[in-house]
Amino acid sequence: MNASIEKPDLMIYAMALEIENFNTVLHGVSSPLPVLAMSVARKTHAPDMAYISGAEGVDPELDRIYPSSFDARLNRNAVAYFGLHEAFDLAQRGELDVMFLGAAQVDRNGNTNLSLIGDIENPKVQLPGGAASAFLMPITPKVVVWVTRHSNRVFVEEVDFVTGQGYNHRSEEYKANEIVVISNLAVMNFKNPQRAMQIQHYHPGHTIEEIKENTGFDLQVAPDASETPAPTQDVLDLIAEIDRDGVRLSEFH
Amino acid sequence: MNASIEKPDLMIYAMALEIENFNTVLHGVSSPLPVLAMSVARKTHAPDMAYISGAEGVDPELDRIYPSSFDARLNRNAVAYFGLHEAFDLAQRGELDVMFLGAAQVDRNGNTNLSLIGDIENPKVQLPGGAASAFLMPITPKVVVWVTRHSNRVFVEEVDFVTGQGYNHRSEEYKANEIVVISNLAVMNFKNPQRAMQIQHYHPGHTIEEIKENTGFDLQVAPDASETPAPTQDVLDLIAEIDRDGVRLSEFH
Amino acid sequence: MKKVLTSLEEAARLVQDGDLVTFGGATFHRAPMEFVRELVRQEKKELNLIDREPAMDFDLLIGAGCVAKVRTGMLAFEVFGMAPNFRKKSEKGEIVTKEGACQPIIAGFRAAAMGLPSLPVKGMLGSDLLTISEVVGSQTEIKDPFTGETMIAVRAIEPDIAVIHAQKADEYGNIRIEGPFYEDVIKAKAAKKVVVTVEELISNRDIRKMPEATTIPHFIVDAVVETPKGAYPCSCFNYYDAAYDHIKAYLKAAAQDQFDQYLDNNVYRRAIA
Amino acid sequence: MKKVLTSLEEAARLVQDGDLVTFGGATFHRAPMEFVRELVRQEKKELNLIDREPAMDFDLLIGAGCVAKVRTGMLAFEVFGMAPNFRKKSEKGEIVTKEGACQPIIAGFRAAAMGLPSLPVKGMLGSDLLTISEVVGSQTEIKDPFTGETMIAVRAIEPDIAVIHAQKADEYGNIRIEGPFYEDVIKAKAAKKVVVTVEELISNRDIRKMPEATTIPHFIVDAVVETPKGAYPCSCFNYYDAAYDHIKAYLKAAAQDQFDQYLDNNVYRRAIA
Repeated sequence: MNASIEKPDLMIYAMALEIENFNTVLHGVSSPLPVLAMSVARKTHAPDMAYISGAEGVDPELDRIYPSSFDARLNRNAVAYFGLHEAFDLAQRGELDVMFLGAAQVDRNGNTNLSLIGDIENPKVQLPGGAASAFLMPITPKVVVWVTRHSNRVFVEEVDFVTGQGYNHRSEEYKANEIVVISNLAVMNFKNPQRAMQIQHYHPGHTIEEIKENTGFDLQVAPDASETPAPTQDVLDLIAEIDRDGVRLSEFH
Repeated sequence: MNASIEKPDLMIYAMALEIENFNTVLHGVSSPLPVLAMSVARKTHAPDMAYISGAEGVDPELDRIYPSSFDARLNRNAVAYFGLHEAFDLAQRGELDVMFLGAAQVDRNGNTNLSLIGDIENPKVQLPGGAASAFLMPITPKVVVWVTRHSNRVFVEEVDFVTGQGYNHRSEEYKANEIVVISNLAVMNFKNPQRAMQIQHYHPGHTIEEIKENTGFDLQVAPDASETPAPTQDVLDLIAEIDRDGVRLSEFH
Repeated sequence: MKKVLTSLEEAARLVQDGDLVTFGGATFHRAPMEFVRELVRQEKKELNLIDREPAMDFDLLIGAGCVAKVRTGMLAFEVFGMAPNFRKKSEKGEIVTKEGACQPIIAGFRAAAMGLPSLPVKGMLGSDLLTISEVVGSQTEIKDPFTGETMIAVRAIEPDIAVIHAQKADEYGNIRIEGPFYEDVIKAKAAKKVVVTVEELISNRDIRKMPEATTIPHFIVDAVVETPKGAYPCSCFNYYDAAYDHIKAYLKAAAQDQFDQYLDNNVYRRAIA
Repeated sequence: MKKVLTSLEEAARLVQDGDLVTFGGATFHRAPMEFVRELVRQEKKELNLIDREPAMDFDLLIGAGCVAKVRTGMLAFEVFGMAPNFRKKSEKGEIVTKEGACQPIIAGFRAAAMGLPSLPVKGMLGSDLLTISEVVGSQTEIKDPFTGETMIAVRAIEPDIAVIHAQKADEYGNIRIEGPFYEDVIKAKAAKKVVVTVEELISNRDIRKMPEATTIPHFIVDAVVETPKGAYPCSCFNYYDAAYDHIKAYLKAAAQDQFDQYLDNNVYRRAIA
C-alpha cells in the first residue's frame, strides 16, 4: 500500500476505473475530479470512450483544467460540440452510460441531497441545487457520486431532502441502474440484496473500522472487500500535468 | 385591363400582395409561384419581411429558380439557415404569418385535398400527399392556396378527402385565421358571415360569370369585388429575370 | 473513438428485409442514392420507408419491388409531377400508404431523438389525415395537463436504420453536413442504426480544426462509407447540383414501361443483349 | 430586414420590474454581465430570474436587491463555492427559491421554443424536487397515451425577456455565437423579447458569406447592442477568458461585507469619498 498518494489522485483513479471502454460519459459543473477521471480513463483503459464535456466539447484534447468545469478551453481541439440538452436526450434514450454527480449528503440507500440542510420552509443551509441529479440518478446505467469529505455529517442515515433518488426512491425498472459512491476514504456500492451501501474498497492507509466510524449509519462491508487499487506513476504524472494548478485540491480544503 | 399579361405573373403578383411588410413567410416544396411571389414582395412593398425558404435559407439573394423548390442554389447568400422543424416550431408559436399551400381540390368552405381522389380504401387517384397542409392550415394566421387550373373538377362542392381544414373543420379559435385562394381566374376569400368562398378579384379578361361557370359550387361574390390589380412592368421584368427558364409555366401545362 | 469505415456492400447489409428505413436529404437533394441502388442490387424486400418529403429515392425502391409500406408527408417529383412507381403501385394496392403530413413525421423523429415515447403537436385537428393516423395508431388527441388545450400526441418514430449522405466525415464517424441539414441530425439521433455515405473522407485532425462544423458526432454513427457522387442524380451542396435531365429520363422510362431497362442501365449496370 | 441596433440603456429599458428574465451562457461563460450591471444601475425590482446553471450574473442582481424569485438547476461559483448573496438572502427568506433541477428548466425552455404548453421528460420521479414542482405547478406526472409509461410533463417556460451575450451580429440582428451555445438558441426562441449584446458588429455582407455560422436569425431578435467586453468578468470564447481573480475579489468583498463597495467600484463606478 502507498499512503503517500494524494487522496484526490486515488479518488480520481478509482472514478476512472468506473468507466469502461466504449462508454459514453458526461461530466457536469464544478467537476475537476470527474474531468480528471475521464481524462485518465481515455489515456489508459478506455481509449474508445465518448467523452462529453460539460463545456460541450466532444473528445477534446484536454491539456489542463481550470477553476470552472465549463471553461471553453476544456474543449481544446474537440471533434464536435454537443449541448447539454442533447446529452440529456441521449440519457432519455438510455445511451448515456456514466455520469458523475456530487452530493452534500448521501444515505444508506444511495439518496443524495444537494438542495438544503434542515427544513424546506426555512432551510438552515441553502445548498446550490440539484443540477442534473434528480433527472439522471434513476435513468443512468451508472452514476458515480463523489464525496471529498467522508464524515457522519455527510454519510447520514437519511438525507434531509431527497435530491437524487436512491434505491428506495426509484421504480423497479430503474433499480437495475448502478450507484457507486467514491469518497476520500473508500469506494462503496449497493451490490447486495438489501441495496444498502457497502464498502467495496478501502483506500490505502484506512481501515474498515475507521470508515465505519466516520459513517452515520451501519455501513455494510462487501464479502470481497479489498484495498482500493493504487494508480501507477504514469497516472499520477498525467493528473499532475493536467492539473498543474492543483484545482482538484479545492474540494479538500 | 391588360389581357396580354401571362396568367402566372398575374397570380404571382396577387400572391405577393397577400404578404405584408414585416411578415414572416415560408414556402414549401414544388412551389415556383410562391418563391416568385415572395421574391416580388421583398423587392416591392415588403422589404422587411422574413423570407424562409423551403430550401432552408433565410432572406437569400435569390437570382433564379429551378425545377426543385428545395434546390440549395435558392439559398444564395442567405443570412442564416432555418430548418423546417424550426419553422414549424415558429408556426406553433403563432409567429409564422403567411404560408403558401397547393391543392388538387378546394371546396366552398376552404377545405383542400392533396391526398386522394375517390375512396380511401382504393383511391381512383393517389395524390402526392398533404405535406404541411393539415398542420399549417388551421394554425397559420394567413394561408394562401394557389390553383393553376380553375375548373369545376378542382373547385368542388365538397372535397373527396379533407387534407387541409376549411372553416367548417376547424375549432373556433382557428376560425380567425384567414384563407385566400388564388387561381388562374380569380382571387377568392371567405370574408363573409357564412365563411363561404367568394370572388374578391377577377383577373383581367375574365368575367364573374365565366369564373362561376368553372366552379363546382355556388361561388359568392364580394360586394366590393373588383379586377385583380395588374403588376407593373418592373414586376413583370423581375419575374422574367428570376424565372428565365419558365419553370413557373410547368403548373399550367 | 472507434473506427467505423466500411464498404457500401457491408453497410447495406445492415438493412434487413422488413426494416423501418429513413433516408437523409429532401426531394432531389442529398438523398443517399448510391446506397439506395445498392439496396436494389441486394434485392431487399418488404422495406417500410418513412420520410418527410422524399422523391426518387423512395420511388426507385418501390419500382424495384423492395417496398411494402410507405409513409411520407408528400412523395412527388416537384414540378415534374407524380412519383410514377409510387402512384402506380399504391393505386394497385401493392404498397400500403395512408398518412400524409410532414409535421407528425418530423415530430415522431424528434420524439425518438429525445428519447420520448411521444411528442405533442398543434394543428392536424379536423383533417381526415388525423382520423387515419388515429386508426393506424400513430397519433391521438390529448389534453395538455396544465392548460387543458387539445393537442395531438405523435408517437415516436424510431427507424431501424437511417441512411444519410453527407459531404465529409472522418474514419471515426464524425460527420460534416454542408448547407441545409433537413431532418438529418434528428434522424441520426432517432434511429437505432446510422449509416453515412460521404463525398470525401477527411482526417480527424481536420475535424478537430473546426468542431463547430461537425453536424453528427461519432458516437451515434455506426458506419461510414466513402461514396463520391453518392447522391447522384440528386444534388450534394458544394459538390454538384441535381441532374434534372437524368431525373426527367427516369420519369420518361417509367412512363414508357422501360423502368426495367432503367434499372439495368443505372442500377445493375448490366450490358443489355 | 429591420434594423434593431440600439444602446445598452435603451435595451435595458425593455426589462420591466417583475419580469421573468433569463440570461445566455453558463456559470462564468458568456453571461451578459454589462447588461446585468445596467439592470442594477437602472434599479430594476422584483425580477424573477430563471436559468439552468447561472453564477455571478444572478448573484450580482440578488446582492443589488433587484430580485424577488430565483429558479435554477444550480446556483454556485463552481470550485470557489457558494453564491454568497443567493445563499444569504435565500436563507433569510428574502428571495423565494425552491426548485433545483436542470432538465425541467431546459425542457421548459424547449417547450416554449416549440410553441408547446408542456413537454414530457424522464427521471425526476422519487425526488423531493418533483414534489415541490408539483406544488408550484411547474411539473406533473402523466401517462404516455401510447405506451402508458409514466412521464413528467414540464410546463413551458416563456421568459418575458432573454438577454444573450454573443460574439458577433449585424445591425439587423443576425447573431453569431462561437464555441458552446449552451441553451442560448433555445432561450432566444422561447422568450417573448430577445436582446443580444455582442463583442463586435459585422456587416450583413459578412453574415451572408457564412450563413451556417448564424446561430440566431434576425426575425427572433428585438435588440442588438455593441458591447465589447460585455461578458467580463465571465469569458467570451475567441475574445477573452474568465477573469477568475475578479470573481475571487467579488467573493471576498461579499464575505467581508464590502459588497456595496464592490457595486460602487464595478457597477455604479462612483468615486468613493
